[in-house]
Amino acid sequence: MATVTLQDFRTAEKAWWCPGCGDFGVLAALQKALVAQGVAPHETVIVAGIGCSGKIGNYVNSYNIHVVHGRTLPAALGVKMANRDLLVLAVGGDGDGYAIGMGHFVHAARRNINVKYIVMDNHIYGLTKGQNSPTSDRGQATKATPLGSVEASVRPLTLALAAGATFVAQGFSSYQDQLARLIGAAIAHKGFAFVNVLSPCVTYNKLDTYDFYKQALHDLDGDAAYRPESRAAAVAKVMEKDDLVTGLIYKDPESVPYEDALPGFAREPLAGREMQLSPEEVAGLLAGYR
Amino acid sequence: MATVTLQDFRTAEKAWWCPGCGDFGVLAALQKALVAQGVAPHETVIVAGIGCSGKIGNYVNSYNIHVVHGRTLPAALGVKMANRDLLVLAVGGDGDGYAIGMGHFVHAARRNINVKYIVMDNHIYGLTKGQNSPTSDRGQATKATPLGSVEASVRPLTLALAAGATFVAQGFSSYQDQLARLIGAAIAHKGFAFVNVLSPCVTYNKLDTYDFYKQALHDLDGDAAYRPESRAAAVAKVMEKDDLVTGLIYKDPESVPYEDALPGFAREPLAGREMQLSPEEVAGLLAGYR
Amino acid sequence: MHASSVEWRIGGDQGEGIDATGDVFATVAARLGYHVYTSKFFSSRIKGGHTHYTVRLADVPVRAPAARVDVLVALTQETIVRSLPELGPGAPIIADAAFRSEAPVGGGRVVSVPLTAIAREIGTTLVRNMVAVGASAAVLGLPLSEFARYVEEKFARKGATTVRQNLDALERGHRLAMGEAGPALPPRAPGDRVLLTGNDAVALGALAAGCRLMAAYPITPATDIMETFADLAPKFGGAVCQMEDELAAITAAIGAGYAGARVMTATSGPGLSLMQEGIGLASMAEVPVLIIDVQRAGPSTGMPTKNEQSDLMAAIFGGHGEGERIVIAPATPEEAFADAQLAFNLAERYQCPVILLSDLALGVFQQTVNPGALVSLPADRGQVLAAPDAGFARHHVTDDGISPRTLPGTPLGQYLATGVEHAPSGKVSEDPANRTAQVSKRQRKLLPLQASADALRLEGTVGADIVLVGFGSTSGAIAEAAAALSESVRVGTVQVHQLWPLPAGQLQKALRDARSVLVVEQNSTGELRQLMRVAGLDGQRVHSLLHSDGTLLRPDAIEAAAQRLLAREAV
Amino acid sequence: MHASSVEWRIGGDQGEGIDATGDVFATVAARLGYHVYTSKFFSSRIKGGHTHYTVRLADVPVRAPAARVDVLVALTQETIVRSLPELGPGAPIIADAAFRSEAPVGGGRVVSVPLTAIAREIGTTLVRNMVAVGASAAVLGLPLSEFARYVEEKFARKGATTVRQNLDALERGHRLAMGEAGPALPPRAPGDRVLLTGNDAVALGALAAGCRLMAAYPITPATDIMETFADLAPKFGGAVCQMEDELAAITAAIGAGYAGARVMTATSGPGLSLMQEGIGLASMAEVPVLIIDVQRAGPSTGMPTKNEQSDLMAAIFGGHGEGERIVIAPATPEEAFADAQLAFNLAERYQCPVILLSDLALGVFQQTVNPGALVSLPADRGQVLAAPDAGFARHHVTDDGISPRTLPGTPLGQYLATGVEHAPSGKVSEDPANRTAQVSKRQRKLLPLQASADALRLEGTVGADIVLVGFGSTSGAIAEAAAALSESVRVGTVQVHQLWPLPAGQLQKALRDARSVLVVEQNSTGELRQLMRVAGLDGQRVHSLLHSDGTLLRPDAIEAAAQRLLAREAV
Ligand SMILES: Cc1ncc(C[n+]2csc(CCOP(=O)(O)OP(=O)(O)O)c2C)c(N)n1
Ligand SMILES: Cc1ncc(C[n+]2csc(CCOP(=O)(O)OP(=O)(O)O)c2C)c(N)n1
Ligand code: SF4
Ligand code: SF4
Ligand SMILES: [Mg+2]
Ligand SMILES: [Mg+2]
Repeated sequence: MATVTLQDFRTAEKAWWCPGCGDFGVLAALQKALVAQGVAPHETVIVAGIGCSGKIGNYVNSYNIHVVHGRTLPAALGVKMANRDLLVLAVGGDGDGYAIGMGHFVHAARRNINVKYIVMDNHIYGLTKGQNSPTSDRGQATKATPLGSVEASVRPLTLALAAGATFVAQGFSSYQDQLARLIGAAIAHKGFAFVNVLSPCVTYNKLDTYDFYKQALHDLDGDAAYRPESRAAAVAKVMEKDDLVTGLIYKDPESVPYEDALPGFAREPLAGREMQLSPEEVAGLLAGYR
Repeated sequence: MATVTLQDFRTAEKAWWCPGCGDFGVLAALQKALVAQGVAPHETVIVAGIGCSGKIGNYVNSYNIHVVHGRTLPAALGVKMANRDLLVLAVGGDGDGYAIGMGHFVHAARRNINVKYIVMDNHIYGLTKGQNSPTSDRGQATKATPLGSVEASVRPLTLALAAGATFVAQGFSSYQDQLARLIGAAIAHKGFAFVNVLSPCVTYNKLDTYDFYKQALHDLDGDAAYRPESRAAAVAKVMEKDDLVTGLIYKDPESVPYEDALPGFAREPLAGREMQLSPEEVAGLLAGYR
Repeated sequence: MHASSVEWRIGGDQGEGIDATGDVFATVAARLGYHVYTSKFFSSRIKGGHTHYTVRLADVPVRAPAARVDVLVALTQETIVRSLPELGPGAPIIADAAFRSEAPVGGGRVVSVPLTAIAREIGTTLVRNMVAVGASAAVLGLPLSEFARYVEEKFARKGATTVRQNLDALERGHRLAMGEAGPALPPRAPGDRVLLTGNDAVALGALAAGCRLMAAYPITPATDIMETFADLAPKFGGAVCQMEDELAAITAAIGAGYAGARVMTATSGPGLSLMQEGIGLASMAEVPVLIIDVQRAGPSTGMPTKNEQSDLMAAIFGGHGEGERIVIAPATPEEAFADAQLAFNLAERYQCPVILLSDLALGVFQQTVNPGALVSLPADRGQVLAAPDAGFARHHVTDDGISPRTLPGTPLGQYLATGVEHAPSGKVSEDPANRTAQVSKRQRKLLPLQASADALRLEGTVGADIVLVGFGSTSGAIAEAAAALSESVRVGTVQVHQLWPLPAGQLQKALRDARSVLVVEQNSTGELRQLMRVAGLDGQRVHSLLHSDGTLLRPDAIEAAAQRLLAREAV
Repeated sequence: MHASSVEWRIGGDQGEGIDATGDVFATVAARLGYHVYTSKFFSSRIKGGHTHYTVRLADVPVRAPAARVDVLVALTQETIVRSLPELGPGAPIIADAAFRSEAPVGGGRVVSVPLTAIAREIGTTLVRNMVAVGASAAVLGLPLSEFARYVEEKFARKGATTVRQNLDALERGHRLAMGEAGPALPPRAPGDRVLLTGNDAVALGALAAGCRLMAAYPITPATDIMETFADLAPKFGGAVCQMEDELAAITAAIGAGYAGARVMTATSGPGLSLMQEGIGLASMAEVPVLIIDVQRAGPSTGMPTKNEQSDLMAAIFGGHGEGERIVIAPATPEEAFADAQLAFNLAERYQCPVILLSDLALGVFQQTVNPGALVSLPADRGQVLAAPDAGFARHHVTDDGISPRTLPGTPLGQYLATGVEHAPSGKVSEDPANRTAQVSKRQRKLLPLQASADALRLEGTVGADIVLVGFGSTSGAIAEAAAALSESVRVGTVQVHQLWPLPAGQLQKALRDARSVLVVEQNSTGELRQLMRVAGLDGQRVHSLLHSDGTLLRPDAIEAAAQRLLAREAV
């Protein structure tokens, strides 16, 4: 098809996020990255979770499946296994990905299926109106923890690295160019690529604000001393910086995606093919049962 | 009560594991640790998962609850919240804890409830007869992966550290004294304490054998250069050693357990108390609804 | 209309303070002595999108929305368009001048008040809605003084300026709308009523019952229970554990129930589905635990902000295998308060999971409640042994099927609780005779519930021409429809309060005489009707009225359906 | 006995090769031309603990265990004790000499063979069981040559020594037992039968249907499906994704179904409970997906190695809200092979989840199958648009409720699939009229299934004195009981193959004439009976035979229950 433009990835619907919500920036950067990578809307599938963040699929003119809370990653695996020619993106919130979806996150990372995972991390449950999320700060008062949360926060970058992810990056909703670049690099990666995006919730989270991030974030892309090539160094760096970094944190250049590594698995899409066995093939299989 | 002895913690039932199973060693070490810590059988609750490993509760004369697959940790949290005077141990297999139970594992670690978690890690699904588990080696052929597994293995120690666990140790079923000591230290720890135990499955796992471990394991307790006091150093060490270590890996001396940190939460057990509100108390609460 | 009632509504965009304004109006109406029923229209989004808040004032208890809106405050044009079909003839529409020209307003009549302009004059657009409240008071002939008192009380902590601005807004709105004709209600003696949602009532009832622990995961429309409990429980030494998902929530609750605490979890449909495996564990291991399911429109994510009663089958039959469960459904906040307590009693007496089946309408809409009607039940903690004897067997096969239990911490009471089939001792057993004995023991436990005194709530069923049957919040609309119908026919009502075990015999008896029966449900497959069939209740004279489009079922719709049915039968 | 059949059993401890030995015996019996039905007794443990493997040989198809064991090979004393109640009078018990002295052996008679000693002489105790097989062949008068041929074929890759040792064992066992009287079966012409379990048949059927992807999590008794598929699928470009849990398994399957692949997952009760939320998503988003539930005894972990049919209600009603599902239950491996294909056709035609309800007995016990009976069904891939036009709306409201879909990758076919209620376009919608239209569209889709040609499998129902109704593996025992009963009464049978939508009209018609109806189920609450009641089928003449102690329901028990019922009715 002809070159795609931003317009090709837009839908008629107006995004319903609160004015100022960080998710607008994620949407914009995602659309830019898709255009920059030259993928076609009909060959893109977005698997979205439940949350304010999960609405993002409604605003991208691609194939979309909006699954149940917490299950974007297994659904994305299914889509990719069915049709490996598609670009498959899983997107969702921090509650979706790191609370109810935590198990899938760790396993997707180690499985290394060629799926891109973008988390819109606002450190809060937006859609259910402001309860604490796994990434909320310790001490943060929310509707469910009026006297302050007492749990240590989940550190998504550290966890992803510990789980074996082959591509780990973090962006900030306001840093559009970097974010679009990181999502583009994730798309280009051969394997599971994880981009955590700090995306402020202006309505329910008064701690993790734009201003806070602008002050606190350390940019690894701009840090000449840092090279995103060693898992050990990456873990040490994100732990040192308390996850407050942006940029490409780690990329395994040797990554072989799950669907390529699976012995015997077809190199063509399963979807759209008729693969009924012939009577002879069935008879052949039955030989093993005599 | 009088001093407890090993006998107090035994049941009439004979353990049904296959001869040579690593789980016998875990059972023995656990019983020794309980005796060494001087806890009473009726004040001990074992929450066991589903698997060969999960049978362990049947052989310890304590209160036992054998829950559904993967849910030992939330159940243990419930027991502890209901009665904080009890010693609460969660025990289960690697499939139970790191596949279906992965989300709970990460969250229990960051929540830091005063529960002890012992995983009998045989790198295989024993009870269902030999499918690969999250800790199976890449390339390992199992019944579900006849041509070899293609997924990176879960590294429980690294993950626990990344998740924020305040006590992380690894034992080996054959190293009884060390294992009993580690479990004892876990019991003494104020907060969530995680002990991964390498416990060979002699029937379905021909790779991770006693001989292999005896050769491969590096003992951190005996390593004068190692001090289990820094999370960063601990992560670096276990990554360097590919998780093939034994001993105490990390302990946070400042750990405050969840149940102590929760604002307003009672210092006495909830269980066994009558706490109905008086009509006056109800009336007082209703004042907020006028 | 059998009762003198007025329905007021304010509509606009989400995030514009519609909820807060509705609360002011409802609270003052309650203080003025009216019975109040509120309902809301809202969406799964945070800001923007249409919302409205409806307050019905009446001189008798009302538990349902009215057939018509009598006064509408419209902050957006969309409000008028959306409420058109419900507007009564000549109903005043209080709106900014801008709306005057925009047709159609249907049967309504715009009372133009420059809400925004006045608010700007006062110095903050935040008081715009308060101008509308003042105007509403004028149109409805409600004393402004009570609104003023409310503002002085509740806004005091926001500072004198805020109080003054709001008072100003009230007055100016009132002044401008004075003389506008509107429906009037007879004045009432100020009453001691509180405004409660079913969710409030459940949280309060649980606290009253001695519950100090809740393990849950947020989900609309159940989240308030958790939030209310998180607010109140720490004052009494309790806590909410916000878990990572519903699987963790139910299992944590089971752990606590096993250890002897009164514990609950609350969720809505998707969470109930996730809890099915855990609930089965509680059935098998005989652990008391309370699950609140505040139903919303399904299946799947469905319509999270819309009412439905479609989890009935899943609550009863949703688990694999055949585990014992008790399911009760309150219809009002008073019942919700009592049922939270009853549920703990049932769970501990029968050592099994109890599902308290609420619904969005009951759960999140405020209603007036007479505090005297919030009854405290004595606690039944079930059979717990403090000093078990040597022969203690946890699942001892008793005549009534109930086996005394020990709590962890009790000397010599150690046993294994398990989801695997077990011998009386608790040890795993696959022996066929034992299996039969344990299955029938567990089933036998619940037999007495067939005779529960409050399984059904009957009204006028004897010799009725028609009996209306329903459960949960629908019962309010049914009662009102029955009252209206009773002017022309003999009408009875049955609220099925204990849905499972379904009291088949009692139901059979209650419906025996009825010439026709109409089962009224807010779902699309007639789940209660199906249950009644399982219990052997059916036949030609039983009919269904189903409603599942996401709107609330109104009394007039039930009345009309009953009239149609009666007319058909008369032929 | 209506059919000439013999039941052989070998029992011992788990881990002693009982399974492998049973397989040898069953395979050779099949090669000899007999119809074979096997069944196993085993526990949730790996080594140790009693197990036995039973092989029934017959000259007509048999689908159930016999009333009596005719020949028992006992490797442990426990084997004799446990099998006592089933031993036929004078039945030979082939056992090591050690057992001779130990009483009681009930009606049996010990044929003492020094199994262990001979094996030791041969040089390896591994061939002990083969000595017993040789002895069994002698007792039953089966030609040893066929056993020898089997050993030569299957053990060849283990080397010549192994082959020789096993042949030796066979011969020596045979020699020692020659002359011992035993039940004899008429010789048969060697047949071309294969030995299949239902699990094998499902895996093969899925492959035959073009399914190349399975996402699953191991669980007894469904794991074999996954293992078989993992073995075979890669040969055809397919794969198994072993997921981290059942939540992941169902959602991965939904993702693949959405993307256009034929995909399945397989589980047992606990996994079905965990999948309920996901299944609801497939209903709402109209995604084709196949879930195999191989039932085991519940609730909760229950008895994982014991048969039961107790997930019927959960399969149909287990999800919150009201999502469309199709549930079919095969009774034999042949049906399982066909149903795996049918299930994909139904899922893709009706765009909804299909649950193939199997059970442990069908799933894991081998039976002989005529390869010619493994029928290939033409694939129905449903309505898929390769070139959608500009007005494409995924959930277009059509007359038959089926809306053509596009697959990702199709230009201009982009749409949003969601578990939220949606407009025809797929976009989220809360509009009441749209809600009603979409709900009724989805419900309407399945109406034609009321008339499915193979929803019921009827035999002799017209003018029957008694009709036996059942589903799944129980149908085999029912058929045999019916054959026995038919000697004295007119007996009909109904196998409910399509459990949901329940073909109420067809069932009504099939049962119309019956003087009495006996619904036979392996569960404790009569789930099929309850379903029949929901469908309006009940009344005095319908009775239940329930069996849920973990053992297999045998034909003689059904026959006896039917006789009792007939006797009672005759009064
Ligand atoms: C099984 C289930 N549990 C709970 C919910 C309710 N729920 C909807 S969104 C959400 C969390 C939202 O937080 P997050 O994922 O961080 O997304 P955000 O809204 O912040 O973008 C929850 C708990 C649900 N839909 N399904
Ligand atoms: C929900 C659910 N899914 C699957 C199973 C089946 N199952 C039983 S044990 C087990 C895994 C056993 O592996 P592991 O936890 O490592 O324990 P092990 O037997 O190796 O000690 C599985 C998958 C189950 N019981 N419940
Ligand atoms: S509530 Fe927060 S996350 Fe949700 S749309 Fe508003 S700002 Fe964004
Ligand atoms: S199968 Fe493995 S894990 Fe299970 S009891 Fe045997 S040796 Fe132990
Ligand atoms: Mg969030
Ligand atoms: Mg294991």
